[in-house]
Order: sequence, then C-alpha cells, then structure tokens
Amino acid sequence: MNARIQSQFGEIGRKISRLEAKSKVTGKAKYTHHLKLPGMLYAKVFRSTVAHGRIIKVDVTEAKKVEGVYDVLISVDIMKFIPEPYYGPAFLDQPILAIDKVRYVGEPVAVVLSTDPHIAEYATQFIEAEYEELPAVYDELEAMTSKAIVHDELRPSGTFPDLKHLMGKKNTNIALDYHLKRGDVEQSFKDADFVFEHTFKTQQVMHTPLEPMVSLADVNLNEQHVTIYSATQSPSFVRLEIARLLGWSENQVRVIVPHLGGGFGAKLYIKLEALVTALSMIAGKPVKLSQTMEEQFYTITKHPTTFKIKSAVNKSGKIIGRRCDVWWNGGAYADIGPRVTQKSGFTAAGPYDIENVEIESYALYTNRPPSGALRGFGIPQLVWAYERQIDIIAHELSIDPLEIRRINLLKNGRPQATGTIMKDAALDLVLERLATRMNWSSTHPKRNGSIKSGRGIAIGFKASVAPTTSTALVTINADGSCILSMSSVDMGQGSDTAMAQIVAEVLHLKSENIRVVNPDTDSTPYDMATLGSRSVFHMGNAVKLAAEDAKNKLKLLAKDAGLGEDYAGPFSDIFTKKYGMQAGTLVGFGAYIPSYTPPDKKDGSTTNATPFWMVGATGVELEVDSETGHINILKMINIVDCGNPLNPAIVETQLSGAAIMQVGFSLTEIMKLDNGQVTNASFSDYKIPGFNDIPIAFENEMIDSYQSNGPFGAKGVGESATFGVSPAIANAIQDAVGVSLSELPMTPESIFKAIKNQHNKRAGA
Amino acid sequence: MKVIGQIELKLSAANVYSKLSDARFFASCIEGVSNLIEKSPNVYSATLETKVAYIKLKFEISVEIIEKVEPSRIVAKSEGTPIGMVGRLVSTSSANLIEKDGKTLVDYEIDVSLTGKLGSLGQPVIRSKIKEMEFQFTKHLKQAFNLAEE
Amino acid sequence: MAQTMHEISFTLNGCAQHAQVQAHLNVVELLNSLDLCGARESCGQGLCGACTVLVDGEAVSGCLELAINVNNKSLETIEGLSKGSDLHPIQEAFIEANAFQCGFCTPGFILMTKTLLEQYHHPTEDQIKHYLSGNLCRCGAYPEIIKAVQLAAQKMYS
Amino acid sequence: MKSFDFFEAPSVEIALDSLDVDDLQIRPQGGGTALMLMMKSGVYQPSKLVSLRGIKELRDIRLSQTGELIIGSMTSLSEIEHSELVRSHAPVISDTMKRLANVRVRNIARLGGALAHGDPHMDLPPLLSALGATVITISKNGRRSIEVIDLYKGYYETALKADELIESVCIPNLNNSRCVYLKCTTRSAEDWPALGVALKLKIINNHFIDVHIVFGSIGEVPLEMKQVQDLLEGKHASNDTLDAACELAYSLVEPSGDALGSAEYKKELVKVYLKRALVQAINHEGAVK
Repeated sequence: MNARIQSQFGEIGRKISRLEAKSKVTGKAKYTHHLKLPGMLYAKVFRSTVAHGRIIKVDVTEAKKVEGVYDVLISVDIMKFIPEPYYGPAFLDQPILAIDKVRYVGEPVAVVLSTDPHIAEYATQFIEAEYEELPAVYDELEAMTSKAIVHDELRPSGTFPDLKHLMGKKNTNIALDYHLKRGDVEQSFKDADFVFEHTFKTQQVMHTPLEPMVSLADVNLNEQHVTIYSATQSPSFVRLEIARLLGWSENQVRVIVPHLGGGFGAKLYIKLEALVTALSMIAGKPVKLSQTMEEQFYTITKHPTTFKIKSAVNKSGKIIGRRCDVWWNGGAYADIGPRVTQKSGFTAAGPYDIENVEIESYALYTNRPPSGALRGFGIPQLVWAYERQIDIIAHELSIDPLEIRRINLLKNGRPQATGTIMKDAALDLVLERLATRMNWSSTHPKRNGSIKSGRGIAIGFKASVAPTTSTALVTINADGSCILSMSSVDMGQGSDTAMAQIVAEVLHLKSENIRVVNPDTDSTPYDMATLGSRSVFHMGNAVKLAAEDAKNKLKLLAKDAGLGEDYAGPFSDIFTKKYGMQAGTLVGFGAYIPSYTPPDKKDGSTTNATPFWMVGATGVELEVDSETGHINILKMINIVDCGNPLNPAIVETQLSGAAIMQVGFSLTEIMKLDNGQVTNASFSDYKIPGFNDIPIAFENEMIDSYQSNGPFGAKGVGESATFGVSPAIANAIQDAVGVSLSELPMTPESIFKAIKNQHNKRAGA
Repeated sequence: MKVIGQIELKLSAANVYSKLSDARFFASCIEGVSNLIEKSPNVYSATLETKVAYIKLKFEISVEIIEKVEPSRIVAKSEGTPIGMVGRLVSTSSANLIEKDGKTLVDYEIDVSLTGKLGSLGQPVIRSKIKEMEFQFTKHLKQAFNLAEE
Repeated sequence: MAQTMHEISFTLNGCAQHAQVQAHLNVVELLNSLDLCGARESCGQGLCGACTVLVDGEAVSGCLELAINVNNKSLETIEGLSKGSDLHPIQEAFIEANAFQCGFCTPGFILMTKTLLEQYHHPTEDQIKHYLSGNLCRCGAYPEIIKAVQLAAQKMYS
Repeated sequence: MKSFDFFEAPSVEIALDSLDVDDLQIRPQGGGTALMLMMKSGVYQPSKLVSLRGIKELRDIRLSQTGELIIGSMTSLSEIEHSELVRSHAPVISDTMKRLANVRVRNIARLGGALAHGDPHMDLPPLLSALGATVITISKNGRRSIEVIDLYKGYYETALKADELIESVCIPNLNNSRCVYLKCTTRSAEDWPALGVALKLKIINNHFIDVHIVFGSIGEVPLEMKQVQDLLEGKHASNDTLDAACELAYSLVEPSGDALGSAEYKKELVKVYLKRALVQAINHEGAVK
C-alpha cells in the first residue's frame, strides 16, 4: 500500500526542517555544557591508575591545601549521605566513587571541588592513592575461565527478572548467559554437504559525542529536593535511580534536559548524575562535572566481541543449521551489557530462514572501561560476522553473493530463530532494491594495475528492545494553540519535530506551531529512555494516543458548550463559548506499551520477541591500493525499511549519520589499551571520520513500506543504516583483492598484511 | 610496552650476577637515578629524574628485587608516580645470564607500563625516552664491566 | 598558582570590549565568561572545530588560542553573524539543506564556510571537503553540509 | 591548566632578555598550537611564556640578492601557503601546506614554532631538509646558521638552546630542481604522516642529478638517504633504476614502529612511496622547481 495516502492533513511525510533549527545555526541553542548556576562548584575527577586492585589508602590532605580548593572527596564521604552508593540499569555494581577496589584504569576514585575548574584539575595531582594490585583480565574469552575475578559477587538490580538468578553468584565474570535452541544443530552439521566455521572479532570503540558527558546537580537539603540538569538520553530513568539511591520519592528529584550535543547511547541510563548529586549534597552548593574528551573514553564504550559462527550448508547454498557463540566484553561494570547480550542474541543467526539454530551469548566482566549501548545495541557486531561468513560461503561454493542471500532470506510469515513469526519486515524488498541500485546483474569492471576495484553487499535486522513504556501529554490552550510534553530526548535525531508532526496530523494543525517541551520530569511524563530507535514507534504511538484523547475531549467540550459534537471550527471558539472568555485548558494523555513474551527459560524461544523489526542493507563499491592497503570507497548505498517515514528529510540525515559513524567503526576507530590504560584517548590518536574518510558518492533510500502497528505506519530508523556497513566494505575488499578479513577495524596496515600473507601462502603453495 | 635486548660481557656469570644484584651498582647504570635508599633487604626507594627536550619528568620510585636465582636470573620490579601529574609507572626488568666459554650473555627484558596522563597523552614521548634510557643503560653497564675487567 | 591578571581590549562582534584574564585562559573560556556559548570546547585539541572563532577575519581554534592573544584584535563569533531574527545566507542554507543534527559543531562549520566563501565564491566539492576537513561532525551530516555550502554560495554570489 | 606568566615581546632583543638558558620552564612561543597541547595535557607546565608573535621583523617573506627565499620565523603557515613568492620559488612548499594540519592551525601556527617543536611526525622538517634549507638562529651570543637536517637531535629534541630563537629560514634557489613531497597517512585521511617522503633532484637528459631524499616520521629525526642518493646520482631515469633505489631504501631503513604504523609496515611504505615520489618527479611538470 502507498504510505503517503495515510496523511490526511499532509503533516505526515512533510520534509519540514527541525523545529529548533534556528537556535542551532545561530549558536543560541543551550546545552548542559553551557549551564552555570550562582555559587556553582566545578568537579574534577581523580582516576585509578591501576586496572585491578584493592585500595589501601587515598590521601587527599595535600590536595585540600591547594589555594582555591573547596573540598576533596572520596567514597567514605559519599557513604555518609548514601550508605549504598551503587548504581546501574542491569546490575547495582557501579560505585559512585571506587570503594575498596578499583576495576579499570580511569575509574573515578576521588573528586576535587573548586569555583575554578583549572584549580580543581591542578589539585588532583596532589592526591595520593595506594593500591594492592590484583591480576587483571582484558580479553572476553580469557574472562570466561580467568582466575582474575572482576566482581567478588554479582548484584543484579532486580529491574530485569531474567537476571535475578545471578544474585550473589561468586567466582565468575559471566554477567549473563543467553541460550537459544531451535531444531537439532548437531544433526544438521552431520547432514550438510559443507560445514563452515569462522571466528570474527570487533574492537572497543567510543561514541565520542562532541558535547562531552556533563551533569549539574543542585541539592536543596532543607526542601529535601534535587534539581539535576543533565545531558542524558533517559531523564525518567535518572529520576528513578537517584530517588532509589537517596531513598526519596520521585517527586523529590527533578531532571531537566537541555539540548544534547549528540548521544549515540553514551548518555543513557545513569552516568555522572549520581556523582554530582552526592557532591552537591555534601557541598551544599550546585556542582557541575564536565568531562573532557579524554575522560569520555573512561566512562562508556562499545562492546568488543568474539563471535564463533558455524554453519551447515547444502550444495545449493541453503543454510540448514547454524551455531553462534558470542562473547561480549562488558568491561568493569555491566551498564546495559546484559540486555545487549540477550536482545542481540535473538538475531545472532542473521535474517535467514534456518531450521536448526543454537545460540550461546555471554556478557563478561573484564578490567576494561565499561561497555554499554552504542547505535545498534550489539547488532553491528553480529552482522559483521554473519554477513562476512555468508560471502565466504558464497565464494567457496561459487554462488553469487546476492543469490545466496535470496536463497536463505527470511520471509514475512516465517518463524525467525526465536520462533517469532516475521511481520512487517521488508527484508526481501530491501535486498532487491539494493541489487537494483547497485546494478548488481551487470558485470563489475575490474581494473588492472596496483589499484583493484570490488563491490560488496550486506543486510542485517534488529528486534526492538521490548517491553518498554512511553507516555505523553498534549495540552490545548484557550487560544487553540498546542503544547506537546514528553520525556523523549531530541539529541539531534529530530524526534521533537517528528512527534510534532504526529500531533499536527491528528489535530489538523501546522507542525511548526506545536510547542514541544524539553524533557523536565516535573512536567513531562514518563518515558523509558531514548534508545534503540524506539522513540518514533513507542513515543510516537503514545503521542498519537494523547493527541486523539485531546481531540475527543475537544469534541465533548464543544458538545458541552452547545456547539455540537460535529463542530469543526477553531478550537478557541470552544473555550470562549464554554468559559465566556479566552480561558481554560484541555489535556490529552497517551500511554503506550507493546505486547511482549519473554524468552522461554529452557530454549530461549518466544512467540513475540519484538513489536517491530528494523531492516538495513548496505552496498559498497571501492578501490584497494594493493601496494599499501589503502581503500577508497567510491560509492555507498544504504537501503532501509523504516516503515512510513514521518519526515523523509530528517530520516535521510539519520541514514547518512548512522552509516558514516559505522564507517568510522569499520575503518579508523579503535581504543588501544596497554596494561589497561587507553593510550589514544583523544582525537589526535583516536580518529573519527572526517570529510575525506567518507564515501565519494553517498546514497540512501527508504523503501516503500508500512508498519501496521506503528504511528501512521512509521517505525524506528536511527540504527538501521549501521547494520550492513562493515561487512559490505569487507566483502567488497574480498571481491577486489581476494583477502578475507575477520577483525575490525580494517586499517590500511591490516589490509596490507592480509594481502601479503595471501601472496606468501600462494608462493608457498 | 616491552624492550628486549642482549649484551655480552667478558666475565663469568657469577661475577656479573654479583654485580647486577648489587642495587647501588645497578642504579648507577641508570641515568637520572638519585638518592637510592635501602628500605629493607631487596627493597629500595629512589628518585628518577629525566627530561625530554624542555619537558622535565620526575618520578618517586620504589624498586624491589622479586626474583634471584644465583647465578642465572634476576628480576626487579619498580613502581613510581610522576611528580606534578596524575599517573603511574610500573616496570619489570628481568635479566637471564648464560655463561659461555668465559663470556656471559645477558638477555634482558624490560616491560614498562604507564597509566594516567602520561599513559593516555604522553605515550610517544615516553616510548622514545625509554628506548634512549635502555641504550644509555647498556652503554653504562658495558663501561662499568669493562672497567671491572682491568 | 600565579594569579596575575592581564587587561585586554578587543572588539567582539563589532563592539569594543575589555576583560581581565589570566594567562592560561583560552578564547572559548573567555567567550563563555561573557555568556557567548556558540564556540564550544569539545576535543580540546583544535581538531574538531567546534570552537571555531574568527580573529581579524581568520578562522582560529578558540580552544588552542590564549585569550590574551586577542588583545587589540577583532573577535567574531557565530552570535555576530545574524542580525536580530534575520539569518545570514549561510545559516539559511544550513537549515534548508538539513546540514546538522545535534547542532553542537554547527557554528564552527558555519564560520569556516564564511571564510571559505570569502576565498572562493563558487567552491568545488573538493575545495569544500579540503577546506572543511579540519572540522568534525559526529552526527555525520557531511553530505548535507556539502550541499549547504553550495547552496550558500548560490545565495550569496549569484 | 596551571597558570603561568605571559610576556609579549616587542622585539627580538627584549625576547632574548626574558629567556634563560638554564630554565626550561620559560619557553618562547610562536603560534603556540603545539605548546598548548603539551600544556593542556599537563605534560608541560611552564612558569612563563614569551610570545614572539608581535615581533614584526620576524614576519616577512623575501628573496635575498643571491636568490634565496628567506622566510621570517613568525610568518604563519597560511601566509606561506598563500604567498605568490613562495609558490614561484618553491611550489612544493605551497602544495605541502594544503595537507598540513588544518586551516585554523595554519592560520595560527608559525614557521619557527613548526620547526622548533621537533615532533618527528611533521611535514616541514623532512621537506625543508631535502630542499637544503637552513635556519638562522639568534641568541645573545649572536647568530648561527644550522642546516634544517641538523636541527633535530631526538623526539622534541633540537639543537636550539633554551635562550636561542629561530630568526628565519633560508631556502636556496631551487633552479630547475624537481621537488616532491608525499605524505602518507594511515589512520584517517587527515592525520600526522605515518611516512613523509621529500625529494629534490634534477633530471638532465634523462639522468638523475643532484639527488636529495629525506624521509620523515620513520625515526625520531628526519632521515637523509645518502646511499640511495648516491645510487641514483647520474643514473638513467629508468624503471630498473627506480626499483633498485627503492629496494636499497627498503633494505636500509629501520623505522621505529609507532601508533601510525608498525616498523614492518613503514618499511613497506618506504619502498612504495619512494617509487611514487620518483615517478612523480619524472612525470609531473608541476614538480619542476
């Protein structure tokens, strides 16, 4: 069906620019980064210099003597106010400041407060910490069996039922193990014509939002109230978590979110908020903690992974069985790692129709900086492996890479590995559009000389994180103007604008005239968080319900005012008629939670794994300089199924943005560690993509589709264009120079080495 | 980061060993080491002062000889904190002595790790410095032993 | 710590301005102290360009330039670009081309574009990429930024 | 950042007065972009900075009577980049500027600072070395002339004394020499060089004459390839000659691995990029002069 038909009043599918565009191009948009409060203190963190150790003593006396220092604090000071200062979304494992033990290099140990941030920073060097070093573990596979145990005892938060059984577990680094069993994999390996087994790895990377993480807390002990200004993607969760830590009720904690200078998952759940709240409580003044770019690398990162994938394949290219073992390197604190492990576990076998599947997915503690969610919630790590292997299989069986995908692709109506029946997932359409746009049927011209050309494709899919709740308020003022209040955070993805378009469409208003209130937990209602491309679907549905509720109440008000139910004139007249003047307010409310069936404890199966599927595919044409390993991406095409795009112009920027970020994770970005120390924690040595690193030609397409349970047929899209990028590039490199890469990033040196090894092998053979 | 090397000395292993296990002698071969104090048998404290161009680096270090196998192996671990900066230096230096017709081959391995500011932002400077210090160390060692020979 | 204050005077977006600064204060910190927040310190190494300001008309990394060095110079920031609610053509072009998402890097890109277009009225795509290669956008709006610069060139010089 | 005293010197003489040969915490500063990074990371905490930016006489580009190009040490890199005089005298310098750091850094960074910084991962030291350039330094003991190649003693280590300033850089007349500088980056397109190859040579009746080859970023100091120069000197500009030269360079260099590439990889790059630089010198007319 043609999605555009859905827009009765033309607000859906309108390419309007972001509501806040003017304040962004004039530099007037306010970010937490800029906030100042009277009497505010700046906090600078003193960080651990050992990867794993018992704290013997932390001596702050010299630092306190530095002129201009207000105070220097360690965990014991905090415990006077918060006896159990541990936080985290999945595990209550992370102390506000290190207690007894440090678990990674860069972990916060002490804090200096001063009205001058330079003095605070200067004073940190006078803090003396003494540690008894313990053996450390950095690798996810070693962590499975290592004698080095990162946490003496596991402490799940209780938020997630499937983690409860881990409570109090000792002598393990495994923070979650998810198992899925479907059919008989071992038998399929016996029956198959071919069995392929490969291991793929991804590296540790960081989100590096250009507005580094920052929070400001202002505690009023007389009123037993705290106001937190924070660059967070999850104000509702921060309120919950701070209230829990302080033993307060939710209405004693107010979380305000100004504009965000990027998030990408880094600013999720709770990061600096607990620390600044504790500091403000102790100091009795507002306290702000602004991280430097360097400090972000010590705060949250993306899981490095090892993925062993074994496939049973028939001559025809049909995959009849697949075993996936995935190890997620979660670093020193679980953050949301266990969720990543399970949710991505659902789809580890890929978007293919495979009868026999077994998946083992492990979240592991190590002595690295913590890993959390980063644009894709683990999916890009998985697609990297399954879309690399399918090309290797195609190559071995001399089947065309497109053809082998066609043979195996999941169709709507067929069960996916979890047993959930696929619905509204346009995998086949996305793949076919990519084939057409890539002109795949035509033979690809090969170049002679040292510059080799190649092309590659890859497709991936993702289940939405479920079940989660969103709520929204739509307020109609007496003059008929409209305010949308919600706690979804617009960190650049354009959700404010898209949501305004939904309200405008329902109430027949102009999107530009809808006032969207920035998240403020005192006035904007609950939203689980802005993550995993959930907002358009979850909050979109809530906003639509709220707008419809307002519309119905207007009808009733009109009837009540004697204008009749079918009154179609301006809203303002209803209020004037009812209240005799421009007076009154009307509020519509909407709450949305999709249905969900948790995975079976035994075989990990579920008939309802997700409310919607995200689908993304990428095609790449590139050149490889076979003498140096440099690559030059001539063309990149990203095709996604995002349902019916509410605002195609904004979706377009989301697609470029996601793909370009993944280009960085594919080619240039890697956190280098030496004995636990990140040795390249700055842009001079950690390279994110710039103008000359992106593909020369760059194309995006949203296929014509419709998500039946989404608002006006829409669904999330923030991550979809990341899925296929890394394997498409690697597959194109294999096509160009015949080397098969299994580790990210694909640096010129790693490509060069692969080419050289291949020559040597050939020479040897 | 690891530094691995080998030097040949025209002395018996026993002779080389006795000298190497003498902390004062050992320290005298490292440039910039001053006020070495014996805290307890095999444990010493000292100050290491060095410079890279116009950048001065000063460490308070403690050295412990953690393994002694006469006359074939010595392992020393030193830990230090830079003065004026948050950070930590840990190095483990091991020397294996093999005697061959009157000469002694010393296989040494120095594993240095740096954390804190120096580790995150000062890596290249320090790397180059450590290579230089190694060069100086072996030079001094050879000189010292050549003197000892006469 | 040395607390010596230095008196500096400069023009800020056309207006005469005086300030007392310590030697270590950088230009971004100076501007923030004057409640101008368009220039932002992000990478802190002059590599991302979020801190871009114009000193005597030349683009400069505000996070690597000491405030004391703008003494007797003219300092221009994003706040000086638009007059009231009228946007500068480059600002309009960035909006029309959707050339940003979070907007944190945007003022830097716009000021760089201003100096680029002063040098080349109709830059080629390569000239744009080369000139702006010292600015980073983590949201990855690069393809849209190229369109925005070309659009701005049209608005201003044709 | 720890605070410090700041002094803007109006003249070279006064600048020299405020420096101290024995005090490393007092540091002269040109654009200061590199020094600021050191200070922000806390690696360097000066007691006093002496800014040389205001010294007019150090900020000019001119030709000497003998046809040498003289560039004052406080000339900004972008002034050099856009100078017609530089382009006509040594286009290779103008071209190199285009990929050196970024526009903002070039607007602030000064030639003197770029040379005195002494980080081996830079473009100008190997290039100016290959061109046979010299720096004129000044201190209370008078002036010195130091060949750029001899300026570098180690990582950040230069032959300059703490009380000595670079006054100017002198680039000899390059009459009919073909000059090439190739920069190889390995992490992202915009990066410090993992390898820099600088060439200056003449080709007369298809024979290499007066060959100068200097590599940057493979050791702590720029590396002049004397043996390779000798091998090429007077030889016919043929493919075999080039291959022989590249093989020799490959066998001679012992790069130190760093964050930009392993020693082995840099060795390979040397072979490839030297060849490309030589081919460019032969083909590319733009490389003439």
